[in-house]
Amino acid sequence: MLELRGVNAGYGTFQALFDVALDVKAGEAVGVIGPNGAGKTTLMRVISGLIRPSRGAIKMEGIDVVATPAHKIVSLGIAHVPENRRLFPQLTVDDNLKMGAFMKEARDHYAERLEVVFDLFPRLKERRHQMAGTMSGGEQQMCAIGRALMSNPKLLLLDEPSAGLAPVVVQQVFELVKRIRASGLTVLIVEQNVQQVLKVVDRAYLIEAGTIRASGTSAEMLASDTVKEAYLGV
Amino acid sequence: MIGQGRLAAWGIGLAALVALPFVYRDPYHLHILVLILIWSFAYTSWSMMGRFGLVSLGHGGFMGIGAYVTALLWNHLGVSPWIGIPVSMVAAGALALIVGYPCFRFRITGHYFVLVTLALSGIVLQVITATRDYTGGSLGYTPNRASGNKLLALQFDDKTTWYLIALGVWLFGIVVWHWVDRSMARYALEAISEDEDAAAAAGVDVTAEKLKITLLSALMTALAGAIYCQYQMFITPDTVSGIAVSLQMVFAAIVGGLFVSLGPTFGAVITILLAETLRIGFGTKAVGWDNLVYGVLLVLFIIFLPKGILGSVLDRLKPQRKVPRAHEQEAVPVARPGA
Amino acid sequence: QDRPQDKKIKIGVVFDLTGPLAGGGSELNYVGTKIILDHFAKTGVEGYKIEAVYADAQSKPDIAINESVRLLEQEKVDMVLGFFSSAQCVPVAARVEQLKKFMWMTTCISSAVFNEKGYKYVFRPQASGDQFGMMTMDFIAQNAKGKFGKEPKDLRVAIIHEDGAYGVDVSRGNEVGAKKAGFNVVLKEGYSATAPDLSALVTKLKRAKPDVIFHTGYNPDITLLLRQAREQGLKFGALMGHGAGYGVYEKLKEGMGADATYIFNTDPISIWLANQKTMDPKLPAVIKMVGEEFDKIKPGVAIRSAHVGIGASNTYVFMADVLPRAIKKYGGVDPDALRKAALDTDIPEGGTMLGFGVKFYGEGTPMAGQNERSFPVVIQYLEDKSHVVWPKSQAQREAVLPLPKGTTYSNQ
Amino acid sequence: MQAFLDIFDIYLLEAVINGILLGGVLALLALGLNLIFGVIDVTWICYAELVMIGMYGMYFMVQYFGINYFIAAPLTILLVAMLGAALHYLVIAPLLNAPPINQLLATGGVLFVLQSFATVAFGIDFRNLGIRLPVLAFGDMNFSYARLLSFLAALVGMVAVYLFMTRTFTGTAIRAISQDRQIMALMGVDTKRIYLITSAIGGGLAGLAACLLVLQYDVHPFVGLSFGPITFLICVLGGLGNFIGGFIAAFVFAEIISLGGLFSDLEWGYVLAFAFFIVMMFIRPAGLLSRRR
Amino acid sequence: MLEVSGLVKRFGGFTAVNNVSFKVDQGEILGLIGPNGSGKSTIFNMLSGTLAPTSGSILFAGSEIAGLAPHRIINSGIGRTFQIPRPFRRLTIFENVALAGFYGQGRHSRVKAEEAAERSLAMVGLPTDRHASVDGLGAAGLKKLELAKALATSPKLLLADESLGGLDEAEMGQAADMLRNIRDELGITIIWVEHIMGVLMRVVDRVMVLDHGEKISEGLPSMVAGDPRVIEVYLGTDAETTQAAAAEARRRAGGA
Ligand SMILES: Nc1ncnc2c1ncn2[C@@H]1O[C@H](COP(=O)(O)OP(=O)(O)OP(=O)(O)O)[C@@H](O)[C@H]1O
Ligand SMILES: Nc1ncnc2c1ncn2[C@@H]1O[C@H](COP(=O)(O)OP(=O)(O)OP(=O)(O)O)[C@@H](O)[C@H]1O
Ligand SMILES: [Mg+2]
Ligand SMILES: [Mg+2]
Repeated sequence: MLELRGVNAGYGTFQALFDVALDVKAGEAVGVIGPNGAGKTTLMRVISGLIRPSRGAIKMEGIDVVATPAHKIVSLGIAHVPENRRLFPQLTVDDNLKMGAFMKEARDHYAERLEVVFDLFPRLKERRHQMAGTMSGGEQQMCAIGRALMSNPKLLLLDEPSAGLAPVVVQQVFELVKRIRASGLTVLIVEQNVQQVLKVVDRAYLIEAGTIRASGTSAEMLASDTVKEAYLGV
Repeated sequence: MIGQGRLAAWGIGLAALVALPFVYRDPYHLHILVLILIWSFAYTSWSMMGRFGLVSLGHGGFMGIGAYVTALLWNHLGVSPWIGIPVSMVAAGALALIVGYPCFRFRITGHYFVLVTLALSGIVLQVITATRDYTGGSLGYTPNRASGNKLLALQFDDKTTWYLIALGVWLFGIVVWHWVDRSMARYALEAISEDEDAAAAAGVDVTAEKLKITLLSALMTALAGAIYCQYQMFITPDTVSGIAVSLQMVFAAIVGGLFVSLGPTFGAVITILLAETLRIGFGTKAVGWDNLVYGVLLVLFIIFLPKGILGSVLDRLKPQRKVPRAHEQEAVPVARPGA
Repeated sequence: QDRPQDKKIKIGVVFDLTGPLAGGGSELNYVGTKIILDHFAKTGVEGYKIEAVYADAQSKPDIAINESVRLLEQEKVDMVLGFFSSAQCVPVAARVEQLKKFMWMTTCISSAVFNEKGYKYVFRPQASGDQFGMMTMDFIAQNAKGKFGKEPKDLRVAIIHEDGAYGVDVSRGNEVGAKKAGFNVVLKEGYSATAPDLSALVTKLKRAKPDVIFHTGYNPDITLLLRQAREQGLKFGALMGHGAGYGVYEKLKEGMGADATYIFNTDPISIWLANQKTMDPKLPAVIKMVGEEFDKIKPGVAIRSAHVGIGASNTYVFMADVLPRAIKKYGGVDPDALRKAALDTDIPEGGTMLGFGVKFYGEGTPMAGQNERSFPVVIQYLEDKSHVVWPKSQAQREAVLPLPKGTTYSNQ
Repeated sequence: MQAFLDIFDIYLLEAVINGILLGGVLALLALGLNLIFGVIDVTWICYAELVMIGMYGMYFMVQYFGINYFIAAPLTILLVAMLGAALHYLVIAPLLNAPPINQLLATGGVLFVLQSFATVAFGIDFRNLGIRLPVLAFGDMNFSYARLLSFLAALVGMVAVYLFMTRTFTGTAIRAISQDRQIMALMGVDTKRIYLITSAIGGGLAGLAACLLVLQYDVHPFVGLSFGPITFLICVLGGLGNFIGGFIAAFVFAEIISLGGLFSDLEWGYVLAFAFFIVMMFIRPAGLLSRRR
Repeated sequence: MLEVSGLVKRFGGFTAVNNVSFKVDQGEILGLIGPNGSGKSTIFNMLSGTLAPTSGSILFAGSEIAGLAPHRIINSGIGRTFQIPRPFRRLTIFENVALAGFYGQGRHSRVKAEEAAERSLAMVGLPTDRHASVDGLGAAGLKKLELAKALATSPKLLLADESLGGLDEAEMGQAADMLRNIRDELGITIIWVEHIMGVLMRVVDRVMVLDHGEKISEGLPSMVAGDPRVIEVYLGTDAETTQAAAAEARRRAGGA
């Protein structure tokens, strides 16, 4: 479904990704792990078009993502839940969700999608008129994921969805990831919470200093010495 | 720390400035120089707080108070400007505190602060106009010519004297700028301008620090107004108070560069010379074109040299340093006015 | 350093060509002045070439000061001439006097310019503002009984004015005149000419129910006031304007249409209306020339504003009378020669294009530098023409007073 | 005492109603600015100058080319809308990442440019449309149609903009854009387009204001100065981006100016209005309609 | 040293903190946990003066500080970090901390401030170089800077809000050790908000649990970790690992 080849990207003169190659197949859940500043977020941004690769190819279901204008990438079926949620703090929950359904294809199904999201997160329904910025971290994370789901995506990019959340909520988030992928959605997830994430994904990539250092199934990764020593600090 | 070289450069520059009127006596050019120095001082005073994100459009008000209070005291009560100027500064300072305290206490920042201060200078302008029986209204006001002691009246016919006075006042402004720049208060104010809560959590008394710099800035601006009045011997509400004057200060300070000590001075030089040359250049042949060009140049300066002319030039000279942009910060703060 | 063969006088001319005052009449003054200066530049005066340097004061006093200083000190002009706004004349005159340079004001009618200042080098052939104010009051006083059928003490008058030097001065004259005539002053108020809304003032006028409104203003405040007056249904018996904005009939007509008819205006007489019989025989030709030149510059203007003539006539007096005398009798164009020549001026009543004479108050008098023989006239706009109705000596027709029944503002 | 009671006459009522009508004018002016300044958080200090250009547009179309007022009006709105879009494209877009004060200054430069452009192109004369609408009279009180028209236009405009902003996707995007521009693309929003749309609407509203103002005021290059600052204060007093608040604030302001002017010199009305603004900022910083904390 | 009673905070109609009372003893590390939105940060905000309580009393070192201006509270000996780091980007790392040292200690001495800055930076393991820019810091570095700023104010009580969020596991371990060192070496009392139970339980002496703004449990880590209500609203299936961590911590403490 998603295919990255030889992707280089960075900020100004600073290069954050070096020749990254990565595949996500339809229906899969794939994790990306790695230490702070490794370039995980940059990877997500490159896929969703927030920053443009300086070199390399990105294809979504055969369509060239690099050639697609940033705001059209959502229409390809890619939804990105950014790091730190990035809600519109002074819009209500409702309006944030509405923004998620901005693109033409999604507007027609706005009401249905809202149902789906409220089913998934009843808390959002309770707080639908609250300003998103005044909600607690967990509530905001729900809202951010809900917003992404509003566009009825095929591929969901999650950047550290569990950061700063209470343990039960973290479990819920991972439960959710499971449910989301059970519903046929493909998921690419960046996490610091390695133990947990490896429980929900099929495969994972280890990224360090902007390059893919290792990849494999969850079991392989858990067993891998590279992962243990470079990342788990064990 | 000022290095040896910088110190020497300052010394030579200053000596040259002091010597200037004794070798170069063209009165019109001296007149323009005096104006540049007085306005430079006013702009520097503004930038004192402007550089910390406290964008005030109320300084027209402070300047107006400095000028009018001094002149009114002299004309109506015969109080010498030597006393009148401090009194006018105190008046401007008091006004700054009266408006500033609630502003800072209730966390009025950003656009809100800009507009509250804009209203303030609007008020000063309208009050001067409305009390026309005393202030001459929009007609303007002339301090009475001294019949006796010129020094006591702070009135001099000699341009050189005025040049030296203006130079001294300007230098005083630059020294104060440096003094603030090197003080701990600068850290506090920089911190406040970025994040008031975090600054308070570091122990900074946000309200007090902001008040102090506002007070200082207002006092100096009032002084600039009074000096301007004494030099021109004529003031109107529009030239020393009101929104237009405030905007003029903001313009010049930013065009020159807010974050370097000579930036506002540079701004004054550029804007005044530009306006003069354009006006004289176009003359009466192409009426209105001077302001057209002036406006276009301002827009271009701000778009292409956002740190001000001097600021940008100095930046080029210095080694590159990564400039953080607010929007790159990951956290999106919830900006609730007064929350 | 001037060698004798290229003797010349350099004149700095300052008017407002941009900003609010430009449209208020300053630009028209400039046009009139320039026509005369260009005229003399062709021939020169007594062997002196005439060179004029023009500057735009942009309707701002500080720019007027700057430009005057620049002209005198940088361009080295021998004198400055012109100036429309009293707010500029007050500070500039002080500067010029301080520099001991010569200044000839064509307009700037506020008496504040001279009052007790004891200037030596500053002269103004123009009538002063309080004279304007007293003139209109006098006119109404003489007609109160006849036209309004009221005793002066029963006549309700309102005095409103823009609060610049000009309006304040005229209104002061109004007040003195009203007191003298014994009128009942029901409202006196100033306002800023740039006020965006005057409906509160109109309401106050409605409450005061004046028979006659004495108004001094520029533009657009006049049209704004009168439009809001119409919209709010203000009624009165007569409207007395005092120069400036009221002198530009084109604008009144554009803003008010037919309602501009019957308005009175006090100004120096328009040079095209002045009684040519008493004038110097050379003048009618000059008046004609100014008219032709003006039509070239501004084609298609129905009533040539008095402002043009003010600039032209007052400049002409200097060029044709003062300057030749300075050169011949006092040997040059330095400030002292010009000053002595100016003090010698003695043009009898009716001797200028504006119908008045010229003789300056001498040193030691409170209004030193002011022309003691100048006076304005009251005109009325009728059928798109202006007609002098006062003083009797200049009157061309009987005034229509009060406003006829059925007109918009009529209180009949 | 009697003098005091004399104040409460029909003229006071007239002043009150005139205040309401002036409020209509101010509300109309504030409407577009509230969209630009209040919602997308972009400072157009030259907003009133756009209105001025629109007034000239009306003047020339109606007086010079003899176009019917009702045909000229939509053309003017279109013209100023395009001007707004151009302003965004040329001046604001390069400064979107700069501190807001730079936007203020750059548009301040544009203010100079527009003023002197008008001086150069149209001259310094005061121009008047010469359309004299009838007057509505109730006994001793009179009201102008021109002002009633502004009032209605402001009301209709306010409701329309409010509905647009809250009910449509584009409206929601406009409200979102100032809060986090970077991630708008993730929502499938083309930020450039939203900015252009908003600027055009803001400009169009300025054009609408111009069409109605030109019925009441002479146009000259400096006409913007009489309205600019007060319009900004109204937006803030009503609460930035709060259209209903802005509408009400315009009336509050207008009443203060109108009544203040009735009791004393006109300037005191403004002094009062400004002072009221400052005090309200302390009491209710988030706008008149905000709930107390 | 800290005694909070009946603390309430309402935002409009919503009660974020409802009648919470607790005590903290000198030299203790108190863990403050609870679901998202349960009011932990809000309590911190009230303790540090960033928000004024709607009602209730906060006695710190014997004097009432509820509702005081934040700088007065900081000066009286409370330091805090923010959940999301809030560095001053226009200042260098050193200046960030020196600022806190200057104003935070209430004595306003530049020399003392710079000493404090060096000490604090060394303590958290950041460079004491005076020209290093904040921009060079990653997520972990920013958390450390938060801590250094708080330490430079010479607090007696430190409020640490989610010092671990966004750190990888190795860094979390270091951070936890650091907090313990701060208490052990400087004798600073700490209240610590954290969601990563495995780390928190190893360090704290006592835990307080909030839910919907109310205190639902308080006590020793092992006890709280076994509280069914806490498990229900907060720990979920993490309860076992949490209990294990708590038990392990107790064993180590007992052994020491
Ligand atoms: N906006 C930016 N401008 C410049 N450099 C950046 C920017 N964002 C990230 N970087 C740099 O790019 C590199 C990779 O950052 P990225 O955010 O992708 O890391 P990450 O793996 O997501 O880390 P974390 O786990 O902390 O979120 C880092 O060195 C970071 O400093
Ligand atoms: N300024 C505010 N206005 C309205 N509600 C607020 C405000 N600040 C916080 N809240 C609400 O108060 C509740 C408590 O928030 P708080 O930030 O204290 O939670 P927390 O326990 O720190 O959560 P987390 O673990 O996610 O950081 C939340 O529901 C939040 O929405
Ligand atoms: Mg990341
Ligand atoms: Mg929190």
